[in-house]
Amino acid sequence: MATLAARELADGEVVFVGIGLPNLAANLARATHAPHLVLIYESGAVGAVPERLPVSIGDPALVTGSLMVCGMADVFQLFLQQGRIAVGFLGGAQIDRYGNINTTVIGSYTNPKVRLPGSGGAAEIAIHARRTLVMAKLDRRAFPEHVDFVTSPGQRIAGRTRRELGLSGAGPVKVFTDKAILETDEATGEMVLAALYPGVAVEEVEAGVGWPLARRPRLAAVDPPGALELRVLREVLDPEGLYLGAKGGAPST
Amino acid sequence: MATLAARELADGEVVFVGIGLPNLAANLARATHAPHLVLIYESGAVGAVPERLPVSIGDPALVTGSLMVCGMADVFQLFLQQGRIAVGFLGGAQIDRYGNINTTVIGSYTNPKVRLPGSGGAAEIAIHARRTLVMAKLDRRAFPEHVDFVTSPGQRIAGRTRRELGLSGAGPVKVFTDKAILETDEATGEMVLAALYPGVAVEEVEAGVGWPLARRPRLAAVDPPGALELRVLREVLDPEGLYLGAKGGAPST
Amino acid sequence: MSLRDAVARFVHDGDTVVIEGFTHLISFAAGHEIIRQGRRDLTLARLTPDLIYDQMIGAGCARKLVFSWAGNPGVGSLHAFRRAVEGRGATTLEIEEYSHFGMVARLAAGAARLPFWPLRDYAGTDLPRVNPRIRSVTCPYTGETLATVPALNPDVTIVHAQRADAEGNTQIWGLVGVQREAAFAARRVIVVVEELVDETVIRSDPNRTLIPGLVVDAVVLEPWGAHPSYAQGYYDRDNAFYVAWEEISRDPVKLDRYLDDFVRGVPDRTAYLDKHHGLTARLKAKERRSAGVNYGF
Amino acid sequence: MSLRDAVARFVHDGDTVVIEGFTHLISFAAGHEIIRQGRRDLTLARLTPDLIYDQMIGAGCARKLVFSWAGNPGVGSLHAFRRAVEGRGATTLEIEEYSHFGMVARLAAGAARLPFWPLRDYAGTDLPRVNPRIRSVTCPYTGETLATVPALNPDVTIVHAQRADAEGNTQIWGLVGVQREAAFAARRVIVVVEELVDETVIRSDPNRTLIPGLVVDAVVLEPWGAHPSYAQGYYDRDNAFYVAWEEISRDPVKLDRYLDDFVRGVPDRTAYLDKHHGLTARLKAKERRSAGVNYGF
Repeated sequence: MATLAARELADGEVVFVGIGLPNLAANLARATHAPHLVLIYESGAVGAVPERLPVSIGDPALVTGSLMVCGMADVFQLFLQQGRIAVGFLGGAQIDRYGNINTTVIGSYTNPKVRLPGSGGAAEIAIHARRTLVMAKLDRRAFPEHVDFVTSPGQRIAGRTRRELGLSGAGPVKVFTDKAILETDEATGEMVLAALYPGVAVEEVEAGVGWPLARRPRLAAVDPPGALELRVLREVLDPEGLYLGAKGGAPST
Repeated sequence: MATLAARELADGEVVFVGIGLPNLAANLARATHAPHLVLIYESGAVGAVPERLPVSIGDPALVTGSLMVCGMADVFQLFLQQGRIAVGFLGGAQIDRYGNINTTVIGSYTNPKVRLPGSGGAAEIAIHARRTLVMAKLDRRAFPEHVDFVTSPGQRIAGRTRRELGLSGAGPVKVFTDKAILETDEATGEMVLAALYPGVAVEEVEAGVGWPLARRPRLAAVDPPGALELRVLREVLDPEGLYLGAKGGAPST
Repeated sequence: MSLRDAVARFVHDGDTVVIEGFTHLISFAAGHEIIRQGRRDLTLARLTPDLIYDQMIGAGCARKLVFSWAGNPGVGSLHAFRRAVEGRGATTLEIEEYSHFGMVARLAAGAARLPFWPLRDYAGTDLPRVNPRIRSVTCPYTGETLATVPALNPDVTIVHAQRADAEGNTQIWGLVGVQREAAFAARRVIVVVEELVDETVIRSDPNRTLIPGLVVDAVVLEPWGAHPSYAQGYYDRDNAFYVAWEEISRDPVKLDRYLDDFVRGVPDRTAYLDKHHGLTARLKAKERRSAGVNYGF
Repeated sequence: MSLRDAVARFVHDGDTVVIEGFTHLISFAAGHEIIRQGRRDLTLARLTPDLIYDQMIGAGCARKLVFSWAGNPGVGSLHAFRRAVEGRGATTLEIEEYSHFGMVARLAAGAARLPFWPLRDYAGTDLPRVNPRIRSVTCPYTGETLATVPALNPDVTIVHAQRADAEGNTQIWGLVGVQREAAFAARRVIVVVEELVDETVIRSDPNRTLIPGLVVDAVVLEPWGAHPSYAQGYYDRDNAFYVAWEEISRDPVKLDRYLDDFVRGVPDRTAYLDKHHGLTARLKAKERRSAGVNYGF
């Protein structure tokens, strides 16, 4: 997942990074094909070059040697709201048919089955980042037809398009799971099957989502992680295996 | 004028200072009875201790050794609008019967006789400073019944009170001229004669304003500058006599 | 002033309290003192409640929580918070929820004495449905609709910082979060510092001053006062404790025992630190000193 | 990039141009290059037009001026500006006038991509009467009326700074004015610096970075490029020239001769400086270096 997400990042892009797998993906891209990637963390560190794997988005390693540290009012107003962020990463306990993401509550808000952390900066990322990439483990409970609570808006919200709602970014356009890649279909706003990982059957993916999963006319091929990518991940970025093999790794936002 | 204005400042107060006489007055107070006066300049220097007489409110001497330097958005939002400024100083080309101040234009706005600099931060000082002190040379043209343009609101604006207009500070409450001190009468909002300098006749003052000048039942006595005050002014603050004897000395705001 | 005196004097039952610091510079020392003094019915506001508010909730100090992300960063849940909100706990907790941007904007409005702050946010989310304080305003120029949040003006804000002088002129570097906004928005401000420095140190680098003394009511010296949070240039975050909190907070009995052992059971911060053997050796910051700049003219 | 190339590429006839810097760090070098390249119909926006815009107005570059205080600080008038506004000049000048707070708020809104900014201002003043762009909004919480100003988004902002790296990561100390807001609000940004430094210098003190390279289009090295304005830690303000400007600007012929001698008549900044004998000796800053802080963990 980290490898595929990393490949999505073009050199020089400004990426809003959360901890966990998104941080791995962004730093992997920086260490391989995208040395000029600018990493921004919602804590206010811009152009961070963490010497160690940050445990939180407020890790001191994100500050030491960064290009700029600014207040959070600047992060949200001058960077996100201003439209300076090319790519945002999100995870979530629930992602639905239209890419809406729930990190707030399972069950009802007033009488929750499971109370989740909430939005943090997730709502703003999904609204303002020019495009949002999602990482989550494929699981029928995690991919319902409708999320219990819309924390971060997807492609259709109660039937309305992002344009109708005046949302500036493209929103969640791609979901990297442990079995396949889903993409939003421009016409319907639905999440559709775009690529299968080697050895995965379509049925496994269909079984992992709560709606009749449409698919692209041609499924893209997915190259497994290369030697360099694996070495950087295992030896440089996550030698203790904190996140590799970890499931989902939702960013703290 | 500088001496009397200085005596108005209580130790520990936060004073918004302009250049010219207000700067002299504030620094004189700091050097004599009010060592803990906090001087704030609209340029963003807080707790300034200028080693030389600042020629402008953006003088580098206001930065070196100051307690804090902040952006101008902070100056106007966190200090002035927030109500943290106890005393503001203003000057003006015209000050009228109700303490309204004009630093914008003589004549009509669209077809001016004399185009003045404009508000700068003067409007905000007159609106938000808890009280505003004015310094200007007594002169019939400078003290008309009505100013040509209200740059900074006084006690009555087109008949409306500051309370009716929702202005948070007390506004211009005292005017230090070269002959006398005028104060605003709480009941009428008019500028009235409050104190005469030694050797000045009431008629001289009346001749210097463009309206029938009322006066306080008892005029306050005004002590001339003391030896210490004169020494500090002449030897420490303005050895080259840049401002002493200078007339009016409107702050650049 | 001692932290005990500062809390006794400036933090009252029923107050709206903001102890800010985004991961960095969270004043655990102040939170623990508030627990020790048994404050009740507090409205606790913070972007990320973090372990400190989970402990205060567990200790029964809070009536209400105002927040935008309630988790244990990189670890898991704040279980005292979850028990209260999921109705599994001994006490209930009223919540008022925003996104980070909303909380930042609320403090920015409070700091500027504006009644609201406009932002491009919340369209398409369910937050306004559950929080009626999220409203909207129409732009007088473009006619477009913008979301608004109301100003937040805490009764007291507690800021942990690297250093300040006796008057409270406070300098912070590394992550600054919303510390400045939280201080300017508050009626009362307590600054807790790693180092109390001479005024000349502050005046030698005025651009580093984030909070001026004129808004500060009390300055408290409390080295390591942010532990298990961190202070850039002084000590690292105690990530091991954040991980350990998952298990402690999951069990009300263990949480209570923790509070007895490390909070209620100790008279002050010094005693708390004495119970953490080898803390300094484990977390003391390495040297990465910046060069100075010239302020001359 | 050379200043000539930067201006040729990023400043066009008819643009809205912001050269900011409150007394401190005003890029006279850029203003002079714009005059040399004969730009026309510019909308010039600045809180304080200062001598640089008076010169550009005198040179016929400006169609309109957006401002809040148009004087020669501590000296007197900007006479080219006054002639144009008082109808005594060869050219006319459209004006759009605010107070300082209004101009600051316009740039803050532009930087945050908000269409307006709310402020407690203008009640009781005549400014809204002569400027219909000053409007109001009703608070959705308290019902009170607040003044508003519209966002200002310049086509190009030119910032003078003490130092930046090749990517435009820019550090400023001393008075920062509205430099950051002006840069974030602009479609194009030119940064002119006293020193071009290695990225490692910037990274050694990230809290000093005011403008990130990702918003900067061109970085130009131009030592003494702010003269007669100043650069804290590099050189003092040339107050003598500000005083001299009173007489020069009062007479259109003298102003034109000044432009011929020091602006149009020189190819670049180096030649301009060569014509100011003893400038370095007279204005070079004394040493008042701050100490560094520890960024380690």
